[in-house]
Amino acid sequence: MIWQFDILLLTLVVVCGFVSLWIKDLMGAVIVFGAYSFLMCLVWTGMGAVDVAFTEAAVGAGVSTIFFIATVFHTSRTIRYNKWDLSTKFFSSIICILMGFFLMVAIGDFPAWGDALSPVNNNVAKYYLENSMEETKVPNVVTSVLADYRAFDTMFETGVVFVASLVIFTLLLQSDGRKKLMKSAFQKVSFLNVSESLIIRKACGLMVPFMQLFALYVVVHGHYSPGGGFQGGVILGASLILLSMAYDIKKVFARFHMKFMIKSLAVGVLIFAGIGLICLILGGNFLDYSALSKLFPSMGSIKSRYNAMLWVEVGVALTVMSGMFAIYTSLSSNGKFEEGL
Amino acid sequence: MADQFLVLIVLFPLFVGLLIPIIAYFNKSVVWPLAILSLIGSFWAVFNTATQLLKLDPSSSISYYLGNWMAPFGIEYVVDRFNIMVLFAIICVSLLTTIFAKQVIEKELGDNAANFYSLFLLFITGLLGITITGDAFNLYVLLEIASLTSYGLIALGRGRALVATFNYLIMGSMGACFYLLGVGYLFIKTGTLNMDQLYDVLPLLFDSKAVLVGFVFIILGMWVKMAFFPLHSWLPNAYSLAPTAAACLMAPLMTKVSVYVMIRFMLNVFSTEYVYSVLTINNIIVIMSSIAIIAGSIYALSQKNLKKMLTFIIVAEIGYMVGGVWTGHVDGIRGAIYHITADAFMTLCLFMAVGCIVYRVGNDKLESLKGIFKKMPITMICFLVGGFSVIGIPPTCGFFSKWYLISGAFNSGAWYFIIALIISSLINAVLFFRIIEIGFFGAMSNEKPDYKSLQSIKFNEVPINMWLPLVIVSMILIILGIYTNEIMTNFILNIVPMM
Amino acid sequence: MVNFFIFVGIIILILMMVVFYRVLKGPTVMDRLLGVNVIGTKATVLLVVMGVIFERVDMFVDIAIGYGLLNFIASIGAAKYFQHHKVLQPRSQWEEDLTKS
Amino acid sequence: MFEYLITNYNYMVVVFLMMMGLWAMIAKKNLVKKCIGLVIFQTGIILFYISMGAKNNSTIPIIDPKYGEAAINYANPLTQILMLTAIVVGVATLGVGLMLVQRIYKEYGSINEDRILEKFK
Repeated sequence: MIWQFDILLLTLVVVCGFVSLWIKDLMGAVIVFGAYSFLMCLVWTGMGAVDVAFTEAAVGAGVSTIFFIATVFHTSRTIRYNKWDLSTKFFSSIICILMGFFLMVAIGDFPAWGDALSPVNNNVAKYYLENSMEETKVPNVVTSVLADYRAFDTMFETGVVFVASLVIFTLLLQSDGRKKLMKSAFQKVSFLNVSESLIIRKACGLMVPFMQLFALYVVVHGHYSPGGGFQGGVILGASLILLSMAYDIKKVFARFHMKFMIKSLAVGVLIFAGIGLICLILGGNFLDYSALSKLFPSMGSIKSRYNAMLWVEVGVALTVMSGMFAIYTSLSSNGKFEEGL
Repeated sequence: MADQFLVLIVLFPLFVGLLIPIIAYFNKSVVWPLAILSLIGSFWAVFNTATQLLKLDPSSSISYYLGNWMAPFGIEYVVDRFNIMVLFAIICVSLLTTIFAKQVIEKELGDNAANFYSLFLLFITGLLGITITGDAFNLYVLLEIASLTSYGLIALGRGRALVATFNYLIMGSMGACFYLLGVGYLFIKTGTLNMDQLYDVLPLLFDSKAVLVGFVFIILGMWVKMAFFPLHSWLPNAYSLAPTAAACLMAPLMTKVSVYVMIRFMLNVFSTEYVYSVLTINNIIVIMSSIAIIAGSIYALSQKNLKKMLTFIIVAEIGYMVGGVWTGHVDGIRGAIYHITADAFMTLCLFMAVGCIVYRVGNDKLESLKGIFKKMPITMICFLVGGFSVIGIPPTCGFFSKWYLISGAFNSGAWYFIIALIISSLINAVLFFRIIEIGFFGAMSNEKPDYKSLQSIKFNEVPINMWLPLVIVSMILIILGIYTNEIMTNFILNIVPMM
Repeated sequence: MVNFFIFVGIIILILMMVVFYRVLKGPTVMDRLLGVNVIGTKATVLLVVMGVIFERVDMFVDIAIGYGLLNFIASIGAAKYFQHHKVLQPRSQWEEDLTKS
Repeated sequence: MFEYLITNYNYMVVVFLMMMGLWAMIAKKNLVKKCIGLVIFQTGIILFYISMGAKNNSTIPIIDPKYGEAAINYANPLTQILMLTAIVVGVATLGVGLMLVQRIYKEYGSINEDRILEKFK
């Protein structure tokens, strides 16, 4: 961690957040908020949290800003002038100041920032750092804890993405749109006849394969470098988002249809949970990957953990990819799945 | 197999919930039976866990290590005599609701039915997980699963449901974030997330300010989630506008599970010593809950809409439980714990009955209930059993929980809480007798009864899979009441440490 | 050597602050958008510089590539927004609102 | 004083961010602004967790023989994992919130809380 960067960046972050709440033009606010997540990514890299930074880079820069822009696109951009509502402002400032006071009081009680001897850095985390290499043979401790020691959390985290996409898809899709969507399954759409600018089309067309290749690298190389299923999945989803911005949603659906998307959403989580279930059937506890060595005796229990983690990451990536794309298509086309942003 | 039951409780609804979107593309008619099968499987697992648990020593618990990593390093599932009761309540309520809900879902949701079932099962998974987990962060993730699904379920409702859902989303995320922040304050002082280990480590840190702030924020987060009185604003609209099936599931369970989490943290993470001796805020919170009870009852009295009235009764009931726990007397805590189970079934009974009425009558305004006793006798008798239980009339379980709560308040000298309980019971009596008056005698007070129109009303009961669960729930209410003593000695006595 | 790179990083951060002024002040949205893009490019460089300071460049390059691949998606989204709406300045609209109410 | 500022600066920023987010969630009338407030609030908590896992003179938590096996040389992985989960949950909640904003606009023609409430009357 580098304290000089940290102080400068955090000051910028606070200013940026404040301004994005302050300005009256929603589009501007959303774009400033994009800068907020860029800076947050740098803050986390500065503190050595590379996986979190990668996730923030993928989510903040790639996806959540686009969600905001899509919402502003389909609603209104202007903020209506409100009368100065004294009681609400007074009430909420009292609450905020009270909360701030409470939190500030407790700060004096914390171990200093960056103290290597604090309880957080010693109790459980120390065990992971010292034993993960022996028990799983995965150098990236974040991946091994994410996909093995606390795999149950990660399974439900993937479940959250599934639930969110299902909720958004169900609620935005109108009943007439639903019938049209089912009819249009896998029909042939010409990729030549599009209205978008040539530059965007060509540039995005060139970018997309490289992005997908890079995403696959991130997924499978998560054991040795920052990254893993979630980050790779978001980048894969972002490549599809890019494609559907360069052409339109219908043309992407010709290759990757809605039906398929909903299925792959569920299949991703099912791969994860299914591996856990196989372990249970083979006589271990749920998600105890070492039980898989009964199925493949040539792998020891450590090797089977290593491999099972890889497959789990693939499942996560599948769900996250289709989840991000499903959320984008629903939000950007307001549930019509035709033109998009 | 015998030692895997704990995880199977969660796995059945999880897998079926994930499979339903795929299966629905091939055959929509198997979705409902599948959902019921998965819940029966889960019920079977809960039942087996309970039989295992009852063979053991009363104060012991069963642990399950996910991924076979020992407790502070992996995630632990724990079942003891406290949460086995809550698990039973959750699984019974969700099973009965699912059986009940078939026609209602088809009528209200049409095309969205399959996705609705998927969200429904994942919501149940979240609640079961919250109840059973022994890890503070795992609880947050499951809380978010339950919240996200409930946003989706409520937003599928009619009319202003969208705006209600948005308010719920803002408040709910705030509550979950407060919880996460509180856990962070404990984590920075202890370095562990496992509840058992926190219980062992925290007594050394009782004078630390960070632990105090952590405790306050965890309790505050749970108060937002359970709609404790000043923070209740999201609940009435959200639950009264949700689809009937979703309301039947959510109203009994979501708030009660939050109360469970609060009590869990008070008893099994922070000790009773910390909550009642080191902190001296008992009286303030009991006064707050007295206000909550009275305010909830008065709001309920002013409603003209049956569902809205019931939602305000829920707000008052939350006051019972919070106040009972914070009286700091053993009887009060026991009463509150017993009331979690009892209230889940009471609320279920009332909401199901209202669901039946809406299914036949078409709306839930009080005026349209004229002559309802003749038209739907079974539904209305069950509704009355639920109502009597809320009022607290002896053979039903509501009486016994109220009795324990009053005894706890009496022993700790909280007379205002007793007054609030009595006032609330009286108001509830007024509420339900008003419904009896309208439904049985068929007229508002100053209107002459129109006998001819009453004669023409025909017997028109709901289908059997709707009234049968309702009858079962009202039987459960009476059975719980009769066996109160057994439940107390077998389950609740051992969880609350003597003070 | 580490101190040198920290110095480089701080210079980049100060350059970012200069651009940041335009993001915060920017009379039109286009100014903000361009500013955010420039911050994005600077951030990519800063990520690599941090990698050098941590002596783990091989790990940080991954993040930098991911960042570079993704940070123009928002710009394209905003560009498509303006292609449809063709208004850079909503001020006139909400001033109208102001006078009406 | 300077020393105290450096050792606690992150936690102070956390408090500021959370106050800002809470203010936006309660006091702002525009629904999109409320969503922005929600994300700022969540980022505050994420910053809190990551800050508590930072270590002086440590490298990223990817084991490399060059830095030895002692835990003191690597940053804390546990807080990072918890926050990975929290970020995902945050994005999911944000998506659902924005979906609701779009639906509300479609039904009521406004994303201002006051104006929506006026339409109910």
